[in-house]
Amino acid sequence: QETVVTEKRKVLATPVARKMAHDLGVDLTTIRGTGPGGRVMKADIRAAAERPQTITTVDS
Amino acid sequence: MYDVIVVGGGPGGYVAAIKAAQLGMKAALVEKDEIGGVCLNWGCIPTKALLKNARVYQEILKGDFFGIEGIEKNNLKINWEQMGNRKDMVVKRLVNGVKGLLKKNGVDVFMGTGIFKDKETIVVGDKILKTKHLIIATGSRPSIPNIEGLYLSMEKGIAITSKGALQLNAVPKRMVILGGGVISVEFATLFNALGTKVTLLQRSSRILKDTDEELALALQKHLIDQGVQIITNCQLKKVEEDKVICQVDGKEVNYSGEKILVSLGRQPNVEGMESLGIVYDKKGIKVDAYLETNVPNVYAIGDVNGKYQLAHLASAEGITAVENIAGKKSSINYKLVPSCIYSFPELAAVGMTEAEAKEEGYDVVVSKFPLSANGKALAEGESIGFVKIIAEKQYGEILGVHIMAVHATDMISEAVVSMEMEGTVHDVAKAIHPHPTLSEIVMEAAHGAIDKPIHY
Amino acid sequence: MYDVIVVGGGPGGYVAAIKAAQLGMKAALVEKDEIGGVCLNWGCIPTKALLKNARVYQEILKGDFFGIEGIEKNNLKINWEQMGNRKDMVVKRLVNGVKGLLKKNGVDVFMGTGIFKDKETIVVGDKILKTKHLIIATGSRPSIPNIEGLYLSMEKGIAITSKGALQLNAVPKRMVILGGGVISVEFATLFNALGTKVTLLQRSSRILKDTDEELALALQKHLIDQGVQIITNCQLKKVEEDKVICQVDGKEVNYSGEKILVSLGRQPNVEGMESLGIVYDKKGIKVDAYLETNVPNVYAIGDVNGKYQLAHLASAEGITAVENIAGKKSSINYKLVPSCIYSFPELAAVGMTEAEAKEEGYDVVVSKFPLSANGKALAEGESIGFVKIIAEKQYGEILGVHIMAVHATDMISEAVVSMEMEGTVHDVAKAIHPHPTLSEIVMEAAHGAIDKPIHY
Ligand SMILES: Cc1cc2nc3c(=O)[nH]c(=O)nc-3n(C[C@H](O)[C@H](O)[C@H](O)COP(=O)(O)OP(=O)(O)OC[C@H]3O[C@@H](n4cnc5c(N)ncnc54)[C@H](O)[C@@H]3O)c2cc1C
Ligand SMILES: Cc1cc2nc3c(=O)[nH]c(=O)nc-3n(C[C@H](O)[C@H](O)[C@H](O)COP(=O)(O)OP(=O)(O)OC[C@H]3O[C@@H](n4cnc5c(N)ncnc54)[C@H](O)[C@@H]3O)c2cc1C
Repeated sequence: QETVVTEKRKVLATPVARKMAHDLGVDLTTIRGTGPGGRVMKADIRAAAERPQTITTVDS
Repeated sequence: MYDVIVVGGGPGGYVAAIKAAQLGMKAALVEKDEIGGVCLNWGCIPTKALLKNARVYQEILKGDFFGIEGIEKNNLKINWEQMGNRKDMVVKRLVNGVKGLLKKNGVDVFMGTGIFKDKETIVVGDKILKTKHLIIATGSRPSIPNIEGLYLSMEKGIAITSKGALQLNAVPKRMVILGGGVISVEFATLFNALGTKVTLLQRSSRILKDTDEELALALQKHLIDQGVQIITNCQLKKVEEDKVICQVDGKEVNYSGEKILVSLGRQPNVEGMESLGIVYDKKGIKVDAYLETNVPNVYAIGDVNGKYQLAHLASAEGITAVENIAGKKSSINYKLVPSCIYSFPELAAVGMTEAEAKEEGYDVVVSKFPLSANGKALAEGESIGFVKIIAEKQYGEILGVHIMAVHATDMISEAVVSMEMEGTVHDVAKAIHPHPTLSEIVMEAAHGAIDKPIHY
Repeated sequence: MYDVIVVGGGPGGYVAAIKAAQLGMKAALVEKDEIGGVCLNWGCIPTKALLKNARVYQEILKGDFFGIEGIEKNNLKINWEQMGNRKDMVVKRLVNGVKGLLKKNGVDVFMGTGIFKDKETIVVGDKILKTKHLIIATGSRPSIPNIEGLYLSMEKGIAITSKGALQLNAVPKRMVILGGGVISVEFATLFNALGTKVTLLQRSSRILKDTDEELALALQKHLIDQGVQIITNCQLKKVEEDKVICQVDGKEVNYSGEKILVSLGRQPNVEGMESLGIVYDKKGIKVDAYLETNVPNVYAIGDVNGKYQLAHLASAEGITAVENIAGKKSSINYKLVPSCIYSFPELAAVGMTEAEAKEEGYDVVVSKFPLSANGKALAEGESIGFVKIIAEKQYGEILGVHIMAVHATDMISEAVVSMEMEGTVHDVAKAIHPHPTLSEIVMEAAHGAIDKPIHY
């Protein structure tokens, strides 16, 4: 069995994106940023909030 | 076969060529006149070199105030030739610098007019160059409107363009400036500071129509205080040698000057591109968000695409076009392009004006802070001006920043970077700005947008 | 009963008092000397006013270069009295401004020494003031080390502190400066520019020990080129009136000056606080992240807490302490405090030096860009200096920015705001910086940290 170690990446996000994510209940860590250096911009949050919710099952 | 040929060696074109080479492309640059284009040779750089001289002259005149005695004001003389020489040396050094960079990066440079055969073929003299991608960066030239007598006056060397103003033999005693845009205001500042009696004729009700009204009016008032005659609502009718005849408030008036500076806008250099089938209009070549024209693999950057006439934008577009050629989908946020006016004091702005923000329907908060309440401004004896921040209410995101201050052009980048990162007034207020600096006014205005500034 | 009493009316204290009043607290300010503290009266502001005079003098001397003829250099005279008057007028105007702000915001001001009875009771003259919260903002004063003969020389008015240097009757012909910190370098710049023969004695191997080594050495070299004598590795032994005896490279040497400026650090004003039971050491009063001392409801801000000696930090701490009194848990990121040196050219920095970043174990990328490749710098005739960006590799997050440039102090705020928002070199490179400005060097260095700058 292989163990996958996901490196805990810090989220680069703009100040407005952070606040908007909070207001819209979007988890910043799930967003791929389109700004410089992969920074999460407010447009990314808006797009994520508009995407239909996908139900993910998590194996324990 | 080149990966990229760039036609036009201004700040759009030469930057594109260097960037292409840096990304590993085989790149050529074609220039018919001088490497560096308008910007380095007859635009941004020579004007700023001359403005610096004028600023030094103004400081010298204020020597007493700063505690320097022994200057006989009556003995002071403008050595225009030396000013010109210094300007030329600066230009030469920068142009040589760019030539060196082109060489170092391995860009092939062809001096001569690029003739557009088809989208893959550029002819320069007897050379036929082939390319996969083409970048048009041919820039702009002054528009000369069809006013009776204007061409004749130009032929006689009385009416001149900005290029002519940079090559005068002497500082004119009187000058009439046609137009109230950025270039007009900078030349009005320059010659007024050097002692010319300047009259600026402006069609609309104020100078600098693209600038936030409050700043434009503040500068207009200041220029008038400094001795510039500004005639607004002025319709040009006719030019008779050194005399400009116009209509103001229904009356015919005339103004004369040793020189008449024609600065009524610029038009794109789009001639000779018919064979490419490129779509353009009066303003310039049409491009999409990726700076590509209607013809695939042909891009247009800088003044020739008619978006703005700004050197830094031309360069940014050059980089962006090349990134797109390299397969990246790169584009420019035109809301975040700063613009500067090197008047005394300077104006600099980025983002929306107050009027624009309201028009776009934002719930807007406007905060202002004056230089007269800033310690550094007083210590420098330069306390004219203010900063104005326009933010939206919900998050405090900054929509526009407008600065009138002695070093405004160096200060605006703080606002550009903040807005690039979708920064809010909270971020700017929280950032500790050093004391004593002019930049503290930006922080104070940010405080004012949230709550209250401390020092006002 | 006050909500807050602030003792000390410098940039820490007066800002705290105004902020408290703005937040609706009943606030009092106690000041024994002059409102505005060291900063406004004998620090930041008067030095910068004088430095501006010196800069104008230097420009006047270069008049020929800028094309202004008719200045007889032999006839030029420094009118030190006028320089002093202008400085005093600037100070007075700012101090009056602060007094007006205190009044407008409803702060009760008590002039007199605040005597600390207990944490709730401050006595000023015959008034006994009661308060719920106390902010100590008593600042700092010069440290006078115990060097043989130094006190005597001070008594004779030969050795002076920075305050004395601001009150001289004339520009000294020769001056010895003890110490190589920020204040020393600014006075060396000032007097050297005004024609004084300056000798700076520095214990360690270079000036400005807290500054990035590369910048400090570049400035040191430049100061020497400008005529300042800098003696490094110099141990002070004794002062005999106007003579400083020291040991350099094992040899005894002496230097003499009409005036000896003692600028060997500053110590906190912590006397008379025994009754409060406050913990402090040689550097200052100990505070936690919220600027509270070991005694609840008693805060210490500014120079007296010994963190840094910077006016803007004192003010920021004042606001922070008041926010904490108001129940917010507010703190300062001390990594984001800019520092400035108003030499010619200026230095300004924020964040880590190259050495610090490496010490902290960061995988570091360092990018530099020189002013000599910047168009505006050449146009202004001010091309000495460079910018240095230190970023970490993974994200490109900016860790430190160090600038040597004529307007560095106005340029550093861009870096502060970027770092406040955890900006990366990608953000700064993408932000379009206006052309031609000095701030383009910051963008170029950011490009260089990612890949390559265009213009180098
Ligand atoms: C007086 C003045 C002051 C200015 N000051 C500023 C300022 O301070 N800041 C600022 O941002 N902007 C300023 N501008 C505007 C700035 O100069 C332009 O925005 C900038 O030069 C545009 O760059 P570009 O590369 O698009 O074109 P240009 O600089 O116009 O360069 C185009 C080049 O293409 C060449 N060319 C054209 N056709 C051909 C062909 N067929 N074959 C070969 N070569 C060809 C031309 O010879 C020219 O060298 C100023 C302009 C003027 C006139
Ligand atoms: C020559 C010089 C140049 C400087 N230049 C700069 C610069 O350019 N930029 C910068 O950031 N910093 C500069 N500084 C440092 C700056 O001045 C200090 O960091 C700043 O003044 C600290 O502010 P503060 O409020 O903590 O204390 P201070 O400004 O020292 O004010 C303390 C006040 O408390 C009063 N006080 C003390 N005890 C009592 C008491 N018991 N009762 C009543 N009142 C009392 C004092 O009279 C004083 O007014 C400079 C300093 C000097 C000496």
